[in-house]
Amino acid sequence: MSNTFDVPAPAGTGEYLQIIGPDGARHPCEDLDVWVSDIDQRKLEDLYIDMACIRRLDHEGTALQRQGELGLWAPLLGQEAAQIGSGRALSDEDFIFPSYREHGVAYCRGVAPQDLLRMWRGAAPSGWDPYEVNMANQQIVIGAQTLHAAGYGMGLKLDGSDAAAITYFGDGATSQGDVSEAMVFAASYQAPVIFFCQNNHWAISEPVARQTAGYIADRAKGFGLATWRVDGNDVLAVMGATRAALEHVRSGNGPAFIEAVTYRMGAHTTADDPTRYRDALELEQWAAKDPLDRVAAHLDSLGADLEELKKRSTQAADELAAGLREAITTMPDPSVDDLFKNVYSHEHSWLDEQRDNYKLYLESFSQDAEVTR
Amino acid sequence: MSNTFDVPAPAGTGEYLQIIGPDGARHPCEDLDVWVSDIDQRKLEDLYIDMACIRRLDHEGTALQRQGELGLWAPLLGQEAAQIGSGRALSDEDFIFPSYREHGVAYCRGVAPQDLLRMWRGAAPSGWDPYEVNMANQQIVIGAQTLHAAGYGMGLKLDGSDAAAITYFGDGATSQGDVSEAMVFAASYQAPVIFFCQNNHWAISEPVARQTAGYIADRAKGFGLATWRVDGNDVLAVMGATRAALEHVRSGNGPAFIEAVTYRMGAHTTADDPTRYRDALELEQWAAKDPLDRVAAHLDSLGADLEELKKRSTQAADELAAGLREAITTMPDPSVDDLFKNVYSHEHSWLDEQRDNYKLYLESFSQDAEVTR
Amino acid sequence: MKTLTFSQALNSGLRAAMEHDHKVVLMGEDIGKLGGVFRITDGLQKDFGAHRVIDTPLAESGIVGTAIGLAFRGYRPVVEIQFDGFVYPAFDQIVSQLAKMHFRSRGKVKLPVTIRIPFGGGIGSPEHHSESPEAYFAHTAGLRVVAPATPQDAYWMLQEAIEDDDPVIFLEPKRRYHQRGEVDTEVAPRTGSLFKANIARQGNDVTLIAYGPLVKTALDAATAAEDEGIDIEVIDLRSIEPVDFETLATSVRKTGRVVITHEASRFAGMGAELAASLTEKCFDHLDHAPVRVTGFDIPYPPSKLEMHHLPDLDRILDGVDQVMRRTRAQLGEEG
Amino acid sequence: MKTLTFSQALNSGLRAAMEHDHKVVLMGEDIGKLGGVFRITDGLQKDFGAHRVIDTPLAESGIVGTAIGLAFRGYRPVVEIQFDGFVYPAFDQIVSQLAKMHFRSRGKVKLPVTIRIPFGGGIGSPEHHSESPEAYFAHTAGLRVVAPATPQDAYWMLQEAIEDDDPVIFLEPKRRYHQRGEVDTEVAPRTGSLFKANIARQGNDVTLIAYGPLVKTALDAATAAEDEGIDIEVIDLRSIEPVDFETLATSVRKTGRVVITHEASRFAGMGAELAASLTEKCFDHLDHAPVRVTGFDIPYPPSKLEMHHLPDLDRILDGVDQVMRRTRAQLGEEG
Ligand SMILES: Cc1ncc(C[n+]2csc(CCOP(=O)(O)OP(=O)(O)O)c2C)c(N)n1
Ligand SMILES: Cc1ncc(C[n+]2csc(CCOP(=O)(O)OP(=O)(O)O)c2C)c(N)n1
Ligand SMILES: [Mg+2]
Ligand SMILES: [Mg+2]
Repeated sequence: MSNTFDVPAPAGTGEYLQIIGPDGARHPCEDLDVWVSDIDQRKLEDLYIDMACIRRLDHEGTALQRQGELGLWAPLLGQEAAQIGSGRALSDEDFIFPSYREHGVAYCRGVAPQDLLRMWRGAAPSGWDPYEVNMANQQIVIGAQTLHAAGYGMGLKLDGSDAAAITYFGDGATSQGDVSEAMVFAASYQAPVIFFCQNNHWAISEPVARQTAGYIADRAKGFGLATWRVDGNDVLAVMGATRAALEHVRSGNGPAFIEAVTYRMGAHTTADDPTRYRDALELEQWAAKDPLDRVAAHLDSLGADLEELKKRSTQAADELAAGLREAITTMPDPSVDDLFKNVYSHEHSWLDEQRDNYKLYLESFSQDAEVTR
Repeated sequence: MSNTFDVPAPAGTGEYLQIIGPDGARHPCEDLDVWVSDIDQRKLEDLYIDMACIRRLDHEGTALQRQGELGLWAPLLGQEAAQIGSGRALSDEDFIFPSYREHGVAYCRGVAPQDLLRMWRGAAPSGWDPYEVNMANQQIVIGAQTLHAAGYGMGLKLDGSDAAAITYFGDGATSQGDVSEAMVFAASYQAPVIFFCQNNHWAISEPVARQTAGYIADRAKGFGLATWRVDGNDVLAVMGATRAALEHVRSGNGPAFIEAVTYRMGAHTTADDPTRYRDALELEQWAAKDPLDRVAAHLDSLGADLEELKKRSTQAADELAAGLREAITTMPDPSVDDLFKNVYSHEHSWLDEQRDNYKLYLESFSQDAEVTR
Repeated sequence: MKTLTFSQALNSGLRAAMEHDHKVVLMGEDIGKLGGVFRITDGLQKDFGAHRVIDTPLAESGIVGTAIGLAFRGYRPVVEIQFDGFVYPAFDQIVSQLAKMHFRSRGKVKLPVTIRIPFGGGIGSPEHHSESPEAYFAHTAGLRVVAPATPQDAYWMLQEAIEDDDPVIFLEPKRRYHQRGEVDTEVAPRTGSLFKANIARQGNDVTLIAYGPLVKTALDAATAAEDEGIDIEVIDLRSIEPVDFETLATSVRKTGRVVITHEASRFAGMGAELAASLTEKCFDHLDHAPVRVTGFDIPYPPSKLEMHHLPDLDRILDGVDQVMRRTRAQLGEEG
Repeated sequence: MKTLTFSQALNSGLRAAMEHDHKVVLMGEDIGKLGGVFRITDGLQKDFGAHRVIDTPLAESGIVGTAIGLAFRGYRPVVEIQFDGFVYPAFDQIVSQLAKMHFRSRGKVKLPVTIRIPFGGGIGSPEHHSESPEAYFAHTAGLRVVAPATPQDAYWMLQEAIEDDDPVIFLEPKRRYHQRGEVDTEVAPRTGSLFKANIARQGNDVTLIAYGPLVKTALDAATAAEDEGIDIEVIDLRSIEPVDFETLATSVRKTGRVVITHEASRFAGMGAELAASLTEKCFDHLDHAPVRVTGFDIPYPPSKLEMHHLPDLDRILDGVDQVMRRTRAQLGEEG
């Protein structure tokens, strides 16, 4: 059997910027240290709590799906540092165009629990009001949102705004033409856009090596983008790179690209069975690089009261979890009206007629109760 | 008036590989000399004649359009070295996926005059039999053919063939998602594919700087392709790079990319008026880099009999031109049958009915001659 | 009142829209210095600047996708697709993003993007330059699709499309770009009838429905039929989605006979929807099944054959004969 | 005879096609080790190798475009699009390249590419996972479009689609993947009836036309109607382009009444074409205008609302009542 089209051997994780190593040791990082010099012990503890919270959020998502409360869930387990590090670097005015896995980023934006779960429950096509939290709704079509970010960035530039647009996408997404085109547009107009790629090494069952022969970050350089490749499990490195990139794009230097090298510890979604396609060994290796453990180890080395920290973080996570459960139990089911509403923003003779007819049809069941089938 | 979205200043032509300079002087070129060491004076003269022939071909195309014999023509003026240098480097087994401007490459393949003009005359959707000349028909949708080349290259690899696939496209095309995806696929499968970009500096009215902030060749590097950036007006440099790239891909080292830096001296097509958007000065500068003149000057410096060469080339070009004119005058108009033929390769109940009905309708005019409208 | 060509009317409409609302920006390939390959945006970049008349990289998905982003930011982008056949790379952004964002965001996000597409054949061009893609868009919930047929309509309909808060596919009959007509520039925007059909000619025997480039052909056919004593009502659809079925059905109930014509392929084209819906709405009034006179179910043919593919006066009249249940032979006898 | 699920039947069909012709290669996202998200290609990479069951980068235009290139080289690629809603990025390659290459090359280039698309709703998924895009493809000249409705048909139709020298869009009713049925593996390939409709149930009062996922629903409706004394003929279209109008028209001339059902939106959907064509062909036999029972003209709704959107037994019977010119009230009196 020829192996002509076997996936090339993985290119390896290669060089990336790191501040806190897997063992919790802090390394000097010329490029990024300056960007996180304000993060003292207290602030680092907050970041830890954030990560603990979204890990719990994720856990609840999976549990709710198992209990039949959600139709589907896309776990973020393992990507906490990538999402909190970047999410906490943004200002409120920055506008986010996510994919479907950025629950952690939505958490940073203060998205309400019901709004977070609505789509996953199948109760609505999406959750929150994008303009309330400056974050677009989840995007399922791989890569499509990157162009929206590029366009939004063009608008920011036209407005002379200080804000930035940031878009999240995965390693698999880098193969989509839309993502390349988004880089072309952002570069052509020198728009303030950050392309944030969470390279979690897998696109469902396909390893990143199927998508690219080299490093993803180098792809972006070829499009003329300023590029950072960071340890995506290191919350400080991610935050530093995001702040550096924000400064870069806010200063009118054109778009930036961040490759956060991380790992999808869970299934692709609750509908997926990763044991069919990947090694337990790989999982173990990455478990040793856990984003939370390393911050705890580092805080420990700083003399922090870990026990107290874990208590605080458990409490915060418990509250969050309670909110999610409350949200699910109180979420109203959508009504027939929601079917026809918001397809258009105003009158549409044809659809309005359809809606009226369907309502009459439904009424015919209740009115002529004697007519049963 | 803000200039926010003005096209950034052109990135300049930058560094590229060159063997024969615009003045005809030959420079040592470490990377490419070895690939053209067999090109003696006689062979260089042949290349000159080839270029003269396709310049004449192009001239005839424009003339025939003006005379109403063709509906449209896309001039290649200025791009003779790019097309002859690459076209003459290929072996017969290599398969070509062109855009619409590669008349010179088609000429290298021995495409018959009628087949070359058929599409431009509006007599058929395309010209030649791709399998007779190992060259796909003209492609009008920008960038679409690059994916076909990537797939063909995958097939070559599966077959264990020594042949390569090569695809031609322009600077503007590099913005299309399809072209990026083609590089992704070719790299992922390490397929023997050459991406040949004629950077003629314009996509209709848009300068190359609108498409890319950096060099096109660097874009390809980011996708992991072996890359050559050459003086596209230097027939030897183009031939050398194409041969080097062919060797690279034939050896199983994966895809290659050539950026041939050249210039579109004419209009985009006969329907275009370039004086609306570009400087006469720029044209002059590029006229001084003419691909034919420099070869003539170089041959002169080698002591060639230029007068005899020009006589030979004029004669060859005259013959070609006569063939084209003959082709046009003898080309049959398509028939109603051609409307319905080849939509499908076999029976299609619905379309067959349509065809029959339309024929009956047409017959009704001739039969009931008295019924006129 | 001025006499303008169709293209000039569009150019004036764009200018008026840009003056009226500074959030209106134009995007497309070659629309700046060149003024577009059809010169519809001629002079606008010079007058409004490169930040409002934006030459884009050569990538249609990119154009529509960034237009969506600009609309997210409060802009009102008007996109030019250079030719009909080049809209397909943008299909995903149009169908899965532009059309669905309002629904997806539960009404929070409005995307008032207008996509101008020169459409249809008859200009002697090679492949991909003469397509009629309207059915693809009409079948896509969330889009509105309109096509003007005269310079006057081009002028005000374009402005209304731009002012509409929903995404609008704006189809321009490119072979009529040079057609001249009277344009009253006081007539717009907001005549409020963008989605109303126009009875272009009153008649009692047959309802002939057309839109875009074939409205003129339909009117010519009606004139020709007059000589044969057939009184045709010509309806210019103007809006392809939503269709103004009220106006159509009223006419069909009067005439009892329908002919529908368009350049697009017939199978699963707009003619099918019009025929099916009007049959549903007017079955008991119909003397004959609605007849469709359309392009064939073939790729757009090379220019030397396009006159066969495009419905012309004779083919439309042949359709009229069918609904009148007159054979050509009978016609010979009568005539 | 074996009892197989729909998915197993497809898997067996693919296996048979690959054994029959070594030029058959499969391409798609996650079709290798994972066996596809629906496991249709389960085990095939293991048995045939990574050079014949090719996991692709995540780019649909790339998948279809390279499949075209492979077909140029003599291969017979079978492409899996992971979900219906993800076919649109490939639309340009399908519509402008795949569909037109044979015509463009004047018959020289054949592109025997099969594009498998799990389509339709009813599986409780979020956006883009439940679309019915058949009308887009049916309207595109140069493509053939088919949809099996049973495991048996899945088995042989897939093999015939792969053997066909034209590009075929092969739509798989994903909510029926788990449905079991008898499959005779001797029945294929080349029964020669890929483009023939199947009379799934004979009847005299109403012709009920369905395809893909709704054939089962239509048969259930016919059974229910029997109790009310209505004798429904159910026709499974099998081929959406070309449609086997001969079989349909014969049935309609017999029954005089037509109901058409599909999940796709109604406006400019396949139902329109079927209604319009059958009205043309059978006008004088029709007792009532053809009635369409379809999805609404909305983006596919969230899963908690999808049961409203999808035609079900009751809505189909309501359509039957309409063509029988029976109101629900009358029914009450009669019944
Ligand atoms: C256009 C498109 N094609 C296919 C899919 C199906 N799909 C959903 S997620 C996914 C993998 C995405 O991988 P990646 O971009 O790495 O993101 P991750 O899931 O790892 O966060 C695929 C193929 C899709 N959603 N959209
Ligand atoms: C998808 C698509 N969009 C737009 C066009 C219209 N168009 C034809 S040629 C052209 C410019 C192409 O520029 P480039 O790629 O540099 O090639 P060149 O014409 O310079 O050889 C454009 C925009 C097209 N043919 N296809
Ligand atoms: Mg991933
Ligand atoms: Mg160019």
